[in-house]
Amino acid sequence: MKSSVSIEMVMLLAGLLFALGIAGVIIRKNIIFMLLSVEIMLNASGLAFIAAGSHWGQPDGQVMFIFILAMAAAEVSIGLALILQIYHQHQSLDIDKLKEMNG
Amino acid sequence: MMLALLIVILMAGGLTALLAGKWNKSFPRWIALISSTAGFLILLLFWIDQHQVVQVSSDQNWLVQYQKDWILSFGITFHLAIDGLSLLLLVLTFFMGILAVLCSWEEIRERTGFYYFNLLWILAGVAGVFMAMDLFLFYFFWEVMLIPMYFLIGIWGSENRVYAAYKFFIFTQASGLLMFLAILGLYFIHGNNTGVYTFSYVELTGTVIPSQVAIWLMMGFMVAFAVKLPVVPFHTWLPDAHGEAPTAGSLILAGLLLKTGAYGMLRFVIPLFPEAARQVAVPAMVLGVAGIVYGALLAYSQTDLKRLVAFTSVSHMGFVLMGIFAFNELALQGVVMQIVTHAISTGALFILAGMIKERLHTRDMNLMGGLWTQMPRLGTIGMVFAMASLGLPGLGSFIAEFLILLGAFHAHFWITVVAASGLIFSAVYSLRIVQKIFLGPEKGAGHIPDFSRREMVIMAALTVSIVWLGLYPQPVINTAKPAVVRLVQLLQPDSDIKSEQSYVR
Amino acid sequence: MDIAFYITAAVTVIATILVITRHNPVHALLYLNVSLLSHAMLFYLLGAPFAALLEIIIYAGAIMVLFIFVIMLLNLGKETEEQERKWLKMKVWIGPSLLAAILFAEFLVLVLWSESAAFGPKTVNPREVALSLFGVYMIGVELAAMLLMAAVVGAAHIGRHKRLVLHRFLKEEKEEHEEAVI
Amino acid sequence: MDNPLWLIPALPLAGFLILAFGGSHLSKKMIAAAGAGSVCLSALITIMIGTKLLSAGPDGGTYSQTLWTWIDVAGFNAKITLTLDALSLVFVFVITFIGALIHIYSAGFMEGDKDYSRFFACMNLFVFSMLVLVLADNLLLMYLGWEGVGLCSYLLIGFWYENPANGYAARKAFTITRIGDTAMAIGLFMVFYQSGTLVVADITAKAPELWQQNETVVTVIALLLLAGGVGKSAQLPLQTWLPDAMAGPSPVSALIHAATMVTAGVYLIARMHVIFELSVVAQSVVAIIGAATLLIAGFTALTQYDIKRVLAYSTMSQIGYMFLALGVGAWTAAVFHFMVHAFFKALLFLAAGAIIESLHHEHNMFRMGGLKDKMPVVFWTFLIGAASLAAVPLISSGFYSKDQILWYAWGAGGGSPLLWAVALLGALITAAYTTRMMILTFWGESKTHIGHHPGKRMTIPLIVLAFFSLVAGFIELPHNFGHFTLFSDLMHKVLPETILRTNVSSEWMFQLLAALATFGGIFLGYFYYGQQPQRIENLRQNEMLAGLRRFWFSGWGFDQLYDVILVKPFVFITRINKADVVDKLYTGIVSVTHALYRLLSRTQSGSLRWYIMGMVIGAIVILGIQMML
Repeated sequence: MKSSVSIEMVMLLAGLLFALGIAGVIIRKNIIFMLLSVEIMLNASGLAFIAAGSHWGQPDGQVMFIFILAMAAAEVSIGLALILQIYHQHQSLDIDKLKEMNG
Repeated sequence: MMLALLIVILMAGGLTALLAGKWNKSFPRWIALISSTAGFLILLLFWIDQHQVVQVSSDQNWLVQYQKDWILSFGITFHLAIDGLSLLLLVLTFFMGILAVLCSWEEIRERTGFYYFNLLWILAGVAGVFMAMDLFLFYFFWEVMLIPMYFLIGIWGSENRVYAAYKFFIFTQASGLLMFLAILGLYFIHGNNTGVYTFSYVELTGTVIPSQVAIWLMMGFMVAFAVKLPVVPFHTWLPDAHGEAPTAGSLILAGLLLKTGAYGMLRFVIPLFPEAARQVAVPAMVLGVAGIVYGALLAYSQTDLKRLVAFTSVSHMGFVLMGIFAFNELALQGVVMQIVTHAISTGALFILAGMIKERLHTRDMNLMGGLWTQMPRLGTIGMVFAMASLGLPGLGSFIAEFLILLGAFHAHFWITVVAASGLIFSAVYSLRIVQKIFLGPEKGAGHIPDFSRREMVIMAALTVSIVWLGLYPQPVINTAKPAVVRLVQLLQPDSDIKSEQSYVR
Repeated sequence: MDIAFYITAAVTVIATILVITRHNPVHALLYLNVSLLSHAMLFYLLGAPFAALLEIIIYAGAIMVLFIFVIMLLNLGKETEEQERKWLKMKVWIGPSLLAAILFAEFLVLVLWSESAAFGPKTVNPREVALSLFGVYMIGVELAAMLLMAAVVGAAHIGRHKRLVLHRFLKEEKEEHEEAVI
Repeated sequence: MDNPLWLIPALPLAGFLILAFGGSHLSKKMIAAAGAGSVCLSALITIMIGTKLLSAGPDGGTYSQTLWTWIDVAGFNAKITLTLDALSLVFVFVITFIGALIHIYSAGFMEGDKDYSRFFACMNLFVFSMLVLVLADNLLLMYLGWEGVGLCSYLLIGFWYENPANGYAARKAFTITRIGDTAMAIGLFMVFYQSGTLVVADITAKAPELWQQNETVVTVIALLLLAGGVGKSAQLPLQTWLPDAMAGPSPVSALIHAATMVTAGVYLIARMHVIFELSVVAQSVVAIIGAATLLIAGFTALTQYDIKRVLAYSTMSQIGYMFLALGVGAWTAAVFHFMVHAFFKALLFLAAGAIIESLHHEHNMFRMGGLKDKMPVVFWTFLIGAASLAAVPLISSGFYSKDQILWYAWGAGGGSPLLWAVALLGALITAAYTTRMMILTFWGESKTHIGHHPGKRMTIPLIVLAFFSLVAGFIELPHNFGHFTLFSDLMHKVLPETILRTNVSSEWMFQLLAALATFGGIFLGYFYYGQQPQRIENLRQNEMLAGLRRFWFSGWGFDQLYDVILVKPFVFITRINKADVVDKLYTGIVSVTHALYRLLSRTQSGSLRWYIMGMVIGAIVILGIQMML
């Protein structure tokens, strides 16, 4: 079951996924897609933690992943509630139209 | 115990007024009047009772003190004490307090509970500043008087009140923080020197500080007091705050808050840093003179009555600064007199401005004129206090300015000559006030009522005090004497008082 | 076993790319699910079976369901697809994609140029994780509990169906605007 | 309080207090009674005490009474102490006696004014302050009176306050005298630090030991005190306020701006004569100022239209004589001229006031005329006053006092022929403008209708003053006829005797020349105005003379000069700095902060994509830096 992939490769994968997540957040105008992309980024960082944890043989990596998971759950529930509310109030999910908090 | 009681009376009065204001609009003012009068009577009785002690006890530092532990781990105690100087200022505080309540009697109609709460808490803060013998406690009271004042200007002021309130707050707060830094610096230096970390004034007085550091620490204190006093480049908050504040606010600003600056210099700057103070004496005197002349020039050009009076304060406070740094008994006695008389004379002018505003609904002097015809009483009183402001002999201000100039003359000839020109400028602007408001052809149409009975009481009290101080200032001078003599001894440790007294060649 | 890793990695990347490019939200969601499952596979390969399980149960299971609920609630169907097609134009995505590419390039350089260490992934079993979680990281667990609590309350509050409510600053502005119109 | 000395100032003070606080509730009769009565009582007490002092006075010839300690700080000790010696007695007598007469006159003069009680309150306050000035035993108390009279002068010049011009004149008077007062205050500081006291008697006693003759310090002190005197007494260069001060009611001009306050400078210098004697420079400055003022004021008086302004300039000129006398060391002569001048100048002003009031407030002499027969009482009393002013020999008191000064201007220790020549020219001009004034006012044809005639309350003081103007001179007669020296004997208790340079026997020569000057002046006035008015018209046609006349008319351009070099720049500076340039510093800080805020708030676009973009770029930059390292 042991893989002998170098840590660099795993980290690169995490980096690639993270970059894809960022790209998703920036290029999409629909808030739901942005939220999905954020999930991708969270997962990417989780992946990095787990890789590091297994590299050192320490449980801390997984512990961090669990925290990320808890945070993601919280974030998604609030985020989705907000999306619902935004949709009710503005009848749109276009992030470019929601610019009321400009300075 | 009496000292703590004074503060408790005011603070409790303030809270009661706040609560009572919820269900009746006129309760708070009665509560405020009663509590300030009570404090005034206590102090007056004390003064009369201690009359002998006050004048004789030059060996004993404090007339009465009160000490209680507060935050022991930082060496902070609740230590109040007064000597003659503080006693005078306390009497003044409560006197001004009563007048402030009386002159807001009709003026303030909204949120009276909160108004009198603020008023009484300012008084409590000022009284605390005059009594605190612990630097931390001092700083605490210093802040206590700022915040209610901010509300007083910001809520009950006139059109431009928010700007004025912010300006006042930022100036005083920023300078206050510098002072707090200096206090902490002193605290740690003393702690390092002796191993005892304490904020106690008595302990800190003897701290040995390297002269380079002492200058900086003193500057921290000086800036706070200079902004309060105000000394010339830091004076610009004053006209705005005075101009926009309600009458009682201006009265307390001019009568008490400015005096805390002078008191701070006398009580803290000189005793804590005598060496450093001596080094900056000449520049400080020059700043004082700059204040005298610059304030007077600005006063002359103002058209807003309250701003004008505010600039006259700048001019008069220049005398105070000059007198403090002249470092001799004559000038310091003059400073004490100036503190007292300026509170009365400028306070009276502000009250007059408030009364005129109540009647004409303007502070613009171009819209006034010929008020004497309809209001001869107001005109007469206005004349008296314009004369006090220009230093007419027979009124208290003259004694103050004369003693300061006389003392400063001993310290520095040319500075005093320039300062004396302030007498001419003060005549110019004071007469302009009288001319613009009371004399000339009548401008306002319609009937304007002269003083009411309440207003007569306020003005009579002020007039009697200023004339009394002008003709028989000895009680004040004697009361302040032990404190002043100690200051002089501190500055000239090698020469005893006797030789200081004789100026004969 | 390298080959398994590389295949899973490829699946993950492709699924992720599809997530961010699909027009239909449901399709995107399904690809995300695939991506998450392959993540779980990766975790397993890296010696973290417990994390892999959690990934499947909580992420792919619970959280995705939430998304589906919302998409259903908002009734996003064909129109959304059209809308997305309209929104997702070349000039919109090209710049950000470049930025992301640069970022990745930097990762690449940094990772590849750093001194590589021998990698022998070790399996960390749930027991160790639990001991660590409820030992050293106790405070973290408590904080996470509070966070979740707050999230539940917050979501319940925010998600309540309310009238159009504006912040008071915005409201004043709006009123002024209306007055100006009148 | 066994000595009633304190009552002399206390009575007018009581009058002031009654009128100031209860004035609005009293009837006009009661106001007049309180106002005039208090001063009359005070005059009676003065005569009583004065007689006692002269007949059976104490050894030093001085009554002294300490009321209370005013200030006592660190060796500086000022008491409220009243002192009456021969010098102050003369002043107190003049103040209370003439003051009482003027108060009685005012009761009639101000009858129609709505502010009757305010007028008397101010007048009483003035009398009080003036009495404090002359009775003060120390310089600080004297300064109190000194400023007090300035205040009352201000209040009374601006008495009719509805007219802004009066207010301006009042402020001008106060401000200009304040300049002198400030210099004087600095002088007091110097005196105190030099001698350790401000008590006049102590200074007098110590002075010869403290200072050497002509020491710089003493010269400076003397000059500073002189500046105070110059301001109060309207001498060069602080003289410009006095003509404008004529805006006040005539009794005010008579009491304050002729008889008493303006001579305070003379009193001060006479009081501090010890200091002036120690400095030759200071004393010659006094003499030169006096001489210059008497000449300039005299020429100006020649060209004025307004009868009160003529009198104002003549007052300046006469005080110039007093300063000249003080400057040459003829102390007694100065005080003697002060007393005589007080009588006749008060008389002239009161009479002028009566004329002005009768002619519906007409001030211009060229619109008067022909009053000789219509107002006989006024005419005869005015004539007596004018004769004294012109110093008509033998019969008028002015002759005896002025002749003495003329003689001392040459003959006394500090005198010189030049000073004498100036004084003689001044006498000629004085006679000329006096004649001009008389002729224009009383002769010729009537030009303005007379409204009403002055009542008894106004005429009786005129007659009394006229009587004194005639006889006051006889208490001091020259050496060559009579040699009656009652006044100087009295004065010599306080003031030193005048030291003479030249032989006494030549005095008659000077008297003859003085008499000639007077008659010459009278002839000149008669020649141009009385005999043939055409002659003055011819003179006016001449371009150069017209220019000269304008120059004289404006008071030798001093007003314009001060306006350009002092008033305008001051007003300009204050105007441009109204908003306080220092405040710009702080508003500058505020605007910099505000500009930065504007700049940064641009970045808060509200667009989420923009923010994320920012974060990404930030990440790129940080990683980039990492790569560089």
